Amino acid sequence: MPWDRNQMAARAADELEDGWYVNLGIGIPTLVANYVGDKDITLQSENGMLGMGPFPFEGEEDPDLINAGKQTITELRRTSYFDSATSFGMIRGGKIAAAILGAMEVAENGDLANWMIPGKLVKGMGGAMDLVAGVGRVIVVMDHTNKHGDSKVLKECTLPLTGTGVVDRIITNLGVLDVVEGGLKIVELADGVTEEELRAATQATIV
Amino acid sequence: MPWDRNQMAARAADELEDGWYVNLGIGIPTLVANYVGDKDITLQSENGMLGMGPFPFEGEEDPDLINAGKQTITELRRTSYFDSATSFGMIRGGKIAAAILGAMEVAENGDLANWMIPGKLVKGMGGAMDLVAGVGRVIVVMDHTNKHGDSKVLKECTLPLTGTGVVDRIITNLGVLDVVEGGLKIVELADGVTEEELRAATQATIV
Amino acid sequence: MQKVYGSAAEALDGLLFDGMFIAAGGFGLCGIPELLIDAIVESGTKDLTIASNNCGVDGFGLGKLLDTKQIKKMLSSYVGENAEFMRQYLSGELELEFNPQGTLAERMRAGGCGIPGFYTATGVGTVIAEGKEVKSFGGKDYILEEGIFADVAIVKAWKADETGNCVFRKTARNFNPPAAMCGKVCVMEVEEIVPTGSLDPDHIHLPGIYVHRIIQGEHEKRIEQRTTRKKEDA
Amino acid sequence: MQKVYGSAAEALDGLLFDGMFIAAGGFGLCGIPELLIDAIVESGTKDLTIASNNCGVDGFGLGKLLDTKQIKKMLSSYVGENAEFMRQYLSGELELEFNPQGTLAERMRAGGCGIPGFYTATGVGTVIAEGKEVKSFGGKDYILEEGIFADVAIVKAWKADETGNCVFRKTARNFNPPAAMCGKVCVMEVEEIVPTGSLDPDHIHLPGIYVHRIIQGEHEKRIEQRTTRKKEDA
Repeated sequence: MPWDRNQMAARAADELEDGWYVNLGIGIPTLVANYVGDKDITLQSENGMLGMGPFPFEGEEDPDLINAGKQTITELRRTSYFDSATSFGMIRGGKIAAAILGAMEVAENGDLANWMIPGKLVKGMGGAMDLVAGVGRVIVVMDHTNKHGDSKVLKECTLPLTGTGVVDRIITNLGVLDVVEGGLKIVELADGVTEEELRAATQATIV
Repeated sequence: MPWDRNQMAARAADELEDGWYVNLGIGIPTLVANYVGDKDITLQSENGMLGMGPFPFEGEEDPDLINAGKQTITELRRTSYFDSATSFGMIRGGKIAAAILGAMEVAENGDLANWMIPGKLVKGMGGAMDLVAGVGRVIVVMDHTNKHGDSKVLKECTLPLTGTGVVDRIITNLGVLDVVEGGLKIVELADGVTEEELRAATQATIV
Repeated sequence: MQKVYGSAAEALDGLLFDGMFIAAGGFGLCGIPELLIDAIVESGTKDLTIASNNCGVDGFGLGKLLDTKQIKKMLSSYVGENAEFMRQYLSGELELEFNPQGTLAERMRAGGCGIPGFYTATGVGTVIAEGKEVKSFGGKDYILEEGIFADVAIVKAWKADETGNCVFRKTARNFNPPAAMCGKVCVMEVEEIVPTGSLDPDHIHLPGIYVHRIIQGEHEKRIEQRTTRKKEDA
Repeated sequence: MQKVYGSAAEALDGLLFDGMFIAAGGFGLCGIPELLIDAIVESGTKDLTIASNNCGVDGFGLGKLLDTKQIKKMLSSYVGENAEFMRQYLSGELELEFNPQGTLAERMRAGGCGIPGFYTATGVGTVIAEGKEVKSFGGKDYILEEGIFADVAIVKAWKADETGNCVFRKTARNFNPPAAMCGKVCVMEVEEIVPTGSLDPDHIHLPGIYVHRIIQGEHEKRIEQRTTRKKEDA
């Protein structure tokens, strides 16, 4: 049985190492925070905060304290605040060890598309282009196929790119793949998913 | 009688307007602070401070509080501290209304040399190149001639430049000159100095 | 040096003109210059180009200037919260220059710091790189992005003293300092003006040199996504 | 994430190698990493290239590394306080790359912010521009300066918490934040390590993400120019 959203998030949390500063994207990546366990992980919110805490208790929301998804959050003992130029300075400068992001499409060369569907969805890239260009390791977490059953793991992206050759690892409901020389390499299969199933759902070259 | 150091500093202080943020160089420019009177002038020290106060009382020196000349100073009620990148950001970004600087040579096109005598004095430019390139108005205060009696107000600088075409006004012991199209224009003569005396001491073209 | 003004309209007096370029602080609805936006709506100044990470929401923040069609062009990284934006953009009434969020912040800081251009890896190989100079450093490609120089910056801080030294609160800092830096004139609204000398000089986030006019006022501080947890979850 | 080390030597363990590039904080003798400099003297690591605004004075600060001839090259804006520096430089033993002070600070920040190059008007038409690319923006010439990427940054703050969040005091901040940013590894010495949570998150000057190793120790904090006024002058 393929992984559900929480299992994917838990699997992504395994990628994180003690002491890392990490940026989590919107959607499934946000759930990763629930699975870091005892590891000493500091979450960055790119609107200007390191040490992002959980949602506030009801009635304790602070309009001056939000995350990059504009949700009310809380601070921790280790928290620091800074402006947007400084925040993206640390992203661009490689100080963030990893970003875990959602995606619309990933290609076998590590290209990522996750910000635009021409003529349909024109919201903007936010900080995604800066993140994929700057952080140490880019991990994508997404469903392996779209709602029509088409593979999102492609030979080439068809949508406008967020970055070229930026993805290191892909975690989907079917398993874990690494971007390597010549294509993707299967690192792990989700519980009960066969290699054949994963290959059948993958348009990209698997090496 | 030509102006002395304090008269030059007082004349330079007349250049400053209420509300200005100003950077004063080492030497005679430092004395300008004594003559700003009631004007609301905020002094920048480019090592990371706005609102530079006077020297501390004896016994109250703080090693963490120095000016760009490495002298112990004090803070004021309006003082703010910041890092060197921010400090020169405001200099380069034109936020400092004026810098009053000493000079070895000034040329009629506004070129300034005040940091190096090849083979002899190799201390470095410090922040001088950033200041002349960035601030709103560059005012030079210096003796009109060197100790050998040679003019320091030249057709062309002979020493390595600090900046090209950067000087707006020159205040010397003999008077005040502006850099204008085609050369220098006499704005004012020091008390008792004749135009002939000033012209005789000036190698640059006076228009 | 009198920087304190009585109202947003007074603080903007003489600064506004049709076709001008404004840099605005704020992220989403957090730390936005609510009062100055209202005054610009009131002024009727039009054909504005605005650099701001977002464009408010329908009917609040910069969204108000969309409703009145005072905006000609936005430089933003994300405009997904705003149906009216989409409508005007898709109908060709509104121009949009997408800037990656970090590029936008750095372009503002660069403008304020007298840096006309800088190289970044952000956007290389994407639509963002189109028409931009590419240069290789250490075998890797970077694109040239230009500093932003705005006619006026409108920003919001928590507290300022009478000389304009100011402090921000939590994530409401965001784009406010870089936006403030890149304005030829910076107008700031705060929740409280405090006497000069009451802010610790080591705690000032934006020195007064960047701030030309200040007003104090009440802020709605609307929350965009109210997310909470229950006490028993803790 | 254990960042606190017992001594400067322990904090530098495994980081030093001959020919390495170090970025150092401080301005004059103010805010310099005294303890880490001493430990580098002790280590004997040689052929160092050091980016630092100054090079200490004879026998103190980075001047100690001149006395032991461990420095191969300096990137500085001002080295006028140091007779041994002049001697080694004029005799050809020491290389010197003059950087205008603001260019040096911005090059460090740029390196730390992943910006490999930026344009500045500083130095245009001077010896500093020699060999550098010139580009025109808005009809004015600017030169390309490159980001600094150091192997190790050695910096000094006033207080840090155990996660490396730190605060500086008065003008001792100076080059320390940009130097810290541009190091692949940043080692920081402080006067006091405080428990995490005791620094206000809004007052932190340099977030812990930039700081990898921390030591606490006693600082001499020598004053270079002791200038005072008499009480009766006031």
